[in-house]
Amino acid sequence: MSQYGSMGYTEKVMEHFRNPRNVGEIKDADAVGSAGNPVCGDLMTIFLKIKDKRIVDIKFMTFGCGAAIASSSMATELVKGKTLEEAANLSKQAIADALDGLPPIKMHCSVLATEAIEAALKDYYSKHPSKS
Amino acid sequence: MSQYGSMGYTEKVMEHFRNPRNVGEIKDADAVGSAGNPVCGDLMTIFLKIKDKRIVDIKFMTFGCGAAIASSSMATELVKGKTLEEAANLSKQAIADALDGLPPIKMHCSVLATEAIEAALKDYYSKHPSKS
Amino acid sequence: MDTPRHINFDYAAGYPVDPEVFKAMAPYFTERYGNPSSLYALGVEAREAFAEAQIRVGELVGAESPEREIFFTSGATESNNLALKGYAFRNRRKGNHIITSSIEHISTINITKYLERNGFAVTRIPVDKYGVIKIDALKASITDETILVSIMYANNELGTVEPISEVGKITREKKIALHVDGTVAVGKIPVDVVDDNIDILTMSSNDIYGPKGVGGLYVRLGTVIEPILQGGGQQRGLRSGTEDIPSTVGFGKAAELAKRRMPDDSKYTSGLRDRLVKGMLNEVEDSYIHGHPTKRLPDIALVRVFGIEGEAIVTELDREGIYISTGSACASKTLAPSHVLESIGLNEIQRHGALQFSFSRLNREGDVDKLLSVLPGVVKRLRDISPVWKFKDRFLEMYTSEEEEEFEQF
Amino acid sequence: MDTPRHINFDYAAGYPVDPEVFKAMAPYFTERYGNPSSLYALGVEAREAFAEAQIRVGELVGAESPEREIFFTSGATESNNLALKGYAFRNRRKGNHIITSSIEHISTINITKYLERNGFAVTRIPVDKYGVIKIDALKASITDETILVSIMYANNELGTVEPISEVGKITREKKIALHVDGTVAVGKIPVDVVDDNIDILTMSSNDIYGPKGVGGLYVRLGTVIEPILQGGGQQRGLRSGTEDIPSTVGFGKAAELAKRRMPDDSKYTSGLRDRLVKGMLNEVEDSYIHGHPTKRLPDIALVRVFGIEGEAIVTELDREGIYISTGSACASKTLAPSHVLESIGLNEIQRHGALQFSFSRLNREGDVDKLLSVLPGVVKRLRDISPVWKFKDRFLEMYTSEEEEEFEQF
Ligand SMILES: Cc1ncc(COP(=O)(O)O)c(C=O)c1O
Ligand SMILES: Cc1ncc(COP(=O)(O)O)c(C=O)c1O
Repeated sequence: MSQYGSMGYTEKVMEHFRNPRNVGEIKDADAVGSAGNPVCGDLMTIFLKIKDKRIVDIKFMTFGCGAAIASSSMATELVKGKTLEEAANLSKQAIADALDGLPPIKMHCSVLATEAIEAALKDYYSKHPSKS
Repeated sequence: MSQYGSMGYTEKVMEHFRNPRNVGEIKDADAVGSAGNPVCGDLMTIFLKIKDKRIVDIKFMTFGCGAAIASSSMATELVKGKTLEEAANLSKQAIADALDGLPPIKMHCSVLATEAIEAALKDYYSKHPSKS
Repeated sequence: MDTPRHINFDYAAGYPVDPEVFKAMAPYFTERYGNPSSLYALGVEAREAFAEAQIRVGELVGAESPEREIFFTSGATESNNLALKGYAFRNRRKGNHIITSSIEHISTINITKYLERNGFAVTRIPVDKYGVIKIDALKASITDETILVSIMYANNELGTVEPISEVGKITREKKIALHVDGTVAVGKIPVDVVDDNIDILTMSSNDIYGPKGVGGLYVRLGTVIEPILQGGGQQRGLRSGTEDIPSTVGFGKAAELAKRRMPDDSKYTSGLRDRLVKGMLNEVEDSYIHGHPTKRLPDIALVRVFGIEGEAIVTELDREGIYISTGSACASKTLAPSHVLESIGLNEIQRHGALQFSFSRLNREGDVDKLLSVLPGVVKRLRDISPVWKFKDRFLEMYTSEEEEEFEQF
Repeated sequence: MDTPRHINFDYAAGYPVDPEVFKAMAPYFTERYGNPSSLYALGVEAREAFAEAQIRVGELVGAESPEREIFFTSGATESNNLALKGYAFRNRRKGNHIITSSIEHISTINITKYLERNGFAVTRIPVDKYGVIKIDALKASITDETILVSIMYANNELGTVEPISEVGKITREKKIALHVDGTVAVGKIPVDVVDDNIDILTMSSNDIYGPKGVGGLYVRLGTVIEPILQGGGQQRGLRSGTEDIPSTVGFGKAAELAKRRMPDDSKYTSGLRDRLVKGMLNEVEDSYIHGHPTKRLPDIALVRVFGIEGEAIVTELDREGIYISTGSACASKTLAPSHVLESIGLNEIQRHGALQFSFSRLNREGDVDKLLSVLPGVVKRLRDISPVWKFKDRFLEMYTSEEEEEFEQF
């Protein structure tokens, strides 16, 4: 009937929810960013290792629903190895598309990841003003 | 569940509806009375032969529903052979009771018969003022 | 309490659910009992069943976006309430005038009376002797305040089909919303909301062999109405309350079957109806057929016999296991005579002898023969004791009618 | 589209119809399809079936004149609408003030908001941490204008049973009408409209293994309400629309069964519930049970886990074929968090971890074992990736709660 299975999620969302990539913390991260608000039901924290304006390692932790966790996971995959500029340009639509779609009511979850990346980059540039 | 069968009528009503007693006309009636109004869905006409202040023969014709026809029939049975005074005292409740009851919404049908009898008696007394 | 074998000519009062419909519904009672609001698999199954029913019902009436235009209610009465109150109250700033007809179902009549008590002005346009609304009167009654026209697709007592596509042209041109009560028409004759410019359409499940307790409402995209039940916001906020999936599935299945079977069923029931009407008019003197000769539903006929009262006939036929209905006031709960028969110009004496026949695909040829073998005797017996029949000439002259149409016209 | 085998702890979202109920309904779809308004035998059968259902439903709640006090609607939502709007509008000349609670079902909340938009003043009295309404606040809020108090018999999220008989004493003394939403209580625990001085009672069919799409309303003789649907005047004018006899019969049968089975079912479901709650509190750290320790329904439990979000848990359990529900905003269509959990003092972070369990007679002992074997792992996995759990101390101190009740109190 629709491409969405149980819970209204695609297979891809379920796969990333069940087996999120890049989970955890980077103790000596070059940049850390958070987005969302647990009061609203989601909170994502992202950790970056950066070398030559490129994201060489990335980890995240997310409090939230399946869509929030899967979007977080997918976003880290999409920006891993990318330049900071490329990462800054990641759109919420690109995340949703890479997950084969999100239920309309869950589209806001993909913003969570772009905002967390944005926050991390801001953190990085504030520590390294010369590199921006 | 209730004493009322199909159409909401008792067996007795159905029996009198199916086989009404005293149906017809008395050509040389001593008294004729009508009640009801076909516009309202019922019209009863009653014919009486009267001897010594007693109803010695009675016939009726009725346009109306099952309850109207059965009430008419039962009423004629109840007053046949009775004195004019007894006939005048016949109540709608007595007719309904003799029929083992009428559906509440059909109680007005039993009035039809008492009113027709009343009208016939009036007709009789108006023709024989001395006898009242 | 066993149901005796019976011959039914009063399906309009209630249809049995089609065995295929029942089969489609059954698993949703005991196995697939999910709630469309639930996130997990059982809920997904319910959501899909619901959407499937929307599509089936939408297809029956040509809805372009069934999943957004088809809503389910508890029946035609609620659909009419939602349509009329929902539209009127939501759009009252645009105007306070509503146009309807004098032969609408009692639910529409009582709803529009309610709206009158709540500040709306209602014009009820008259019909001709066939029960067809007077289009000129409708046109003439439109004012700047007119926001809604509500006309039934076909009349449930006469079977007359109304000129909805003409009405739709007018309302579309004047930018007035058009609500149509399609209860007895949808699934019996082709109805297309796009062709006819219908904005809101009431549909009944039971009238197409679906379950009772469920009805439909088509609301064209862009037509805005407000809910009449406050609650959990189901059905996109327009109709709150946990969805009744088994009934909805049944309605959907019934719609699918109706679309497929319409041509054959229509031919079959109209054939039986014509045989019955011809037989009655031939064999019962002073009997008359009403409704429009050609613009009519296949399965409804109103025949009137003079000089006797309808309920007495119903009572007699019941004893023979034959079910019919009557427009006689005596048979109704309120003792009020049919406003439809009054609207086509029948006086009260005439209305008392009105017999309503509604056929279904379950009637057999033999049913008509049986009725025709019984009815003349019943009429004779009741006429023999009827003073109205005895003094027929006097009563008949009280009303000179032109309704003695030739049945051959049909 | 086959239903996979599943373990359901979310029956509150929808119950399967009991096989005996289904068997009782079945003939009314296809054979006994009469309309109670019809005069003939098929109609008599329908009238009797309807009256029988009134009696069965009436008996379940102690109605003294079921045939005059029990009405059937399309469900609890409609019953609540009919009760509240029907009473308020009909009695507005007596006063314009209505008292209700802060933990009513969303339908009651939205109906009372609607009444506020239509000239009524509504007081929503608060509850304590167990979800029990504050009787003193109720007493204090009564004014000369108060015409109606509406309190639910038991809360559908917490399972807490409200002190209705205390409320009934107050309303009776003050001559104020009392409406009670009995949706999740009737048939689960004893409810007696006479003992409790209930004037109007909302009842649900599906919650007692009856069909969906039908609800009940008890209206005490002498309590006058007006209809919310205009129509043909069925059900003594209070609820128009052709009666849905199959569903009504099913509801009647379900009521009969519920009355008989209540003691055993209650013992059974509360046993399972207690096992599940104990297991969870033991095996999942930072988990809490809410609702009143003793004044509670047998079949509902709300357990909350800290640091993770409810929908994620629901999603995980769905994969295992286990169905539960959550009060988390993320799981709702409106993304609005549960007002009930807010009313008992939980902040939004806490509310996000609320898991609702509702049991039925169809649950098996093994269901609880299965859940307990799966849930701790799910919680651990989600906590492992949760920053809220990682920085638990910081988040926990944002809210010091007293809700860590001992489960042994139950
Ligand atoms: C034209 C029309 N509209 C509406 C209705 C109301 O249908 P229900 O009683 O199923 O709600 C009927 C019922 O006979 C009808 O004939
Ligand atoms: C307490 C309460 N009242 C009313 C309702 C509304 O019931 P329905 O959606 O069946 O109309 C519910 C449904 O969950 C409920 O829990």
